[in-house]
Amino acid sequence: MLTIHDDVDEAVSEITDGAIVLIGGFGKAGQPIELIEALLRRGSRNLTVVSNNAGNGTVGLAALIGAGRVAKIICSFPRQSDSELFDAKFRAAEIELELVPQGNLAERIRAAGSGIGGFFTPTGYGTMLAAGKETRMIDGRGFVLESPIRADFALIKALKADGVGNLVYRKTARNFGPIMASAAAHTIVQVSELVETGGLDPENVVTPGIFVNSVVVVPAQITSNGSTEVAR
Amino acid sequence: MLTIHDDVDEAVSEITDGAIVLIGGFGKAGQPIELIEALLRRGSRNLTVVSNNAGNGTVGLAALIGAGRVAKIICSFPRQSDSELFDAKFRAAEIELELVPQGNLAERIRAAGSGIGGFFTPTGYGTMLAAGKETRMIDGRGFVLESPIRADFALIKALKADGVGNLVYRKTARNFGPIMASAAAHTIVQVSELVETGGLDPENVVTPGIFVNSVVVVPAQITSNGSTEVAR
Amino acid sequence: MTERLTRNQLARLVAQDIPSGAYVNLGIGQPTLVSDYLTPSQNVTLHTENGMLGMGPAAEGDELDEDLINAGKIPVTELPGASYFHHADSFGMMRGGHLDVCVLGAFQVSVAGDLANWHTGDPNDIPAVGGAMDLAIGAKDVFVMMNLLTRDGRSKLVEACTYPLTGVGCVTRIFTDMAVLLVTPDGIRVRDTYGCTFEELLRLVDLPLLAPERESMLKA
Amino acid sequence: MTERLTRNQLARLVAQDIPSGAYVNLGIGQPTLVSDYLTPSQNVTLHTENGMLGMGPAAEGDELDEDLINAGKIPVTELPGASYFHHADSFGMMRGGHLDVCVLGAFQVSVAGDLANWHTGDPNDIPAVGGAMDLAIGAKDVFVMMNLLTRDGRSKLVEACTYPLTGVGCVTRIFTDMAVLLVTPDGIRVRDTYGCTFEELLRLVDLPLLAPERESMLKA
Repeated sequence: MLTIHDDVDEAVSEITDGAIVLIGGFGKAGQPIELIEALLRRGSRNLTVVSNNAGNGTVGLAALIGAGRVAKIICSFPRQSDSELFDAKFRAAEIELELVPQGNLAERIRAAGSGIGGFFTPTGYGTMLAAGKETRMIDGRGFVLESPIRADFALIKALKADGVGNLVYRKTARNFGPIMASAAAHTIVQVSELVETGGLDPENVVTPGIFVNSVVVVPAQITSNGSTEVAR
Repeated sequence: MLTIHDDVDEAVSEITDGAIVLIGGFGKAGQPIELIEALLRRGSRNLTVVSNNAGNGTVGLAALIGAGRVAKIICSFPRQSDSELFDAKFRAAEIELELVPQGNLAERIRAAGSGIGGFFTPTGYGTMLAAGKETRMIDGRGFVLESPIRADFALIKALKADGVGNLVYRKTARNFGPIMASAAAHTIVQVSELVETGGLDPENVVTPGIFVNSVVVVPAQITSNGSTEVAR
Repeated sequence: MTERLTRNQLARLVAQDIPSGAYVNLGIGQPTLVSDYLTPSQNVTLHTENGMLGMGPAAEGDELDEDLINAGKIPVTELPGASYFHHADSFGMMRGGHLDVCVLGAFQVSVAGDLANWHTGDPNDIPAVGGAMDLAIGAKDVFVMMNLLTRDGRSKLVEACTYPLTGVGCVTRIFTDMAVLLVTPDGIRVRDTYGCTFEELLRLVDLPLLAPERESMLKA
Repeated sequence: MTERLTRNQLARLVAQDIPSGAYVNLGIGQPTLVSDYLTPSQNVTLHTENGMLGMGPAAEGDELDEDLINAGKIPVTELPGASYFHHADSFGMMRGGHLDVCVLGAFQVSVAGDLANWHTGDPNDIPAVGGAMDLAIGAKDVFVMMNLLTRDGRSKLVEACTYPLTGVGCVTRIFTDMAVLLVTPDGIRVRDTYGCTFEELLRLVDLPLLAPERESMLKA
């Protein structure tokens, strides 16, 4: 059953200390900044966060990490030009890092959402990121056994939702949204626009509403150059 | 590189004896009848066919089976009210049947398309369809190891293609099309309409052209009741 | 004493047990009757394995469309809020535990909740499994709808299935013409009986069953 | 005798080796230069790991859109025939072997085609792998673009990588400022040299290399 929330703080109000939280986005594209900052205001601690990156600048995921709320992060690419808040926590050994090749990260999330107990992937075979993992030769090629990443919550960003939680995304901001929506017990989505049920073409729905528990509207603004920017 | 063929016979002209062929469709919806009948005319023998069903009535896949061209079929639901051509071959032991639960069939095809070497599925655990397969308890639940199904060719049906082979489908005729397109060395698609490149919204493309090798137009006719029917 | 349930009364009883807002798969055959008894206020969304959520009633007249069918290959309709997806996504949705309820027919159900509904085991039968095994292990609740007894009077609720299994320990609730039964960690508990007493039911099935926790009521 | 290649000459040389109609991923950093030298008649389609085929040139001015970026998080544009898809599908596309070519930078490549390009192994470095390991094992052809020598003159083509591996036996062709090298079942074959002779190259890398099958030519 879908709940449509009035504001982002209400949307994240069930996230408790110690929760495992999937956070969408690739860099800033698709990162649900307002939901993450609501989670920061809520004050939940000791979180395990699964996200491709470890935050940019001082907003969103970077701010959550900077505030010491994230005990562990599972990601593929924490080091960026503007990841200084993560860098500091990592060098101080105040955050645990599980580094996962990006495709394995995506497939592990997809496996959780689709009930797969584990899968053999060629990615990472023979590297230090497969150290200690079960391996197997299949048709003469090396594979590594990887396990699903299930979560308590997912925080993602989409372009539009309808009244039953069907979602469409925008360009490369789609990235991890659809698979994360499927892999969490409770999926919370910030959208730029809520449309009436029947307002999305059933052929074009990317995430069916069955994967969505909470929707909150965070209106986007059209910037002078025609691109969208979410209102703060 | 995409080839756009003038007719269905040219489109299937590379399918040789002994080929493994994925054939789309769930019942009649999405079944590429005209491509299958072109394959029948071509005369390729000793085929292994992977398809959800084993043909309906006397057309398409049923006709191919009836003509004795299919040595083995991998499917989930061969027995239907109008599957008499398969039934006769099966009872005469003239066709080999590998029966696979439908979701495992879909996931095995998807695994082939996405480079997964094998996966643990809960479906079929403890049943005769898992006999002889590797099993494993994961978090207290039984799983069966299933392997990818790769193919030489896929024959599928879509609604529209553009000039680079991007595809959109129609309603529940989508079914196995997208995953089969990804799992074959050579994917051949019959479409109702070919549109110019740029004529499909990039947000709504279901099968990216990278998975498509050959397209042939088989125009659909609008029947009196408003549904579509493909011209014979 | 109440009467045994008709197929339609049974379907209504199943429909009443489906929670509000649930995502439900009704398989093929008899369980699809349940959709006739779902009320608009229940706000149930129907899933069909061949790639659709938001399936509407069977298509009639001008609605017939060969590209819009259900798992039984019967033409259906599309409701507002529907969505289409491919087969791997559709079965991922099942296997991933996203459906709240599925309703299946059965040849046999064991006291441990094992289900046999796809194959009689007769070597002359052409086997066909379809999505039965995926549904059996996928939904959060697996409801079975069946007559309690075979035509020759044997119980389809059994100590251990003799037909080939569809799934192990997967059934959560059993709706029959003579009783509704709950699969619990302590064993099978009778919730209601129809056309028989609890004691008569025990003799018919010849299995230890837990007594109803409340008085039997005819709800259908 | 020819000159060593500049970065742009090297990018042009890589571009010339990409087959007509290919689907190509150019990763991040130096390899993205290759796109400047692809000709329209090559009809190459660019893939970016963050969920897009049909990526166009970097966005400028009014084209800037924070929802349309490449793997290096640089704003890009969309060409006719583009498509978007989610991350599992994007990496399935790589892992499933659907890309014809990817071009990657490297710290080291071994004579067996092992690649090291993600981590120096320095314990003070924050490790970050991104999609490097997926690309290394996914594309049909993995081209490496790098200087042949480190700043202190050591060969980056090595007997065995000392840096942590990205992928095992995955590299098929190595484009450097001093030579283009082909990874073959028989060993590394020199195709062309630039600014050095084959014999000088042998001394620089101190590895057994197979001689060019034809006269060295400056193509760039």
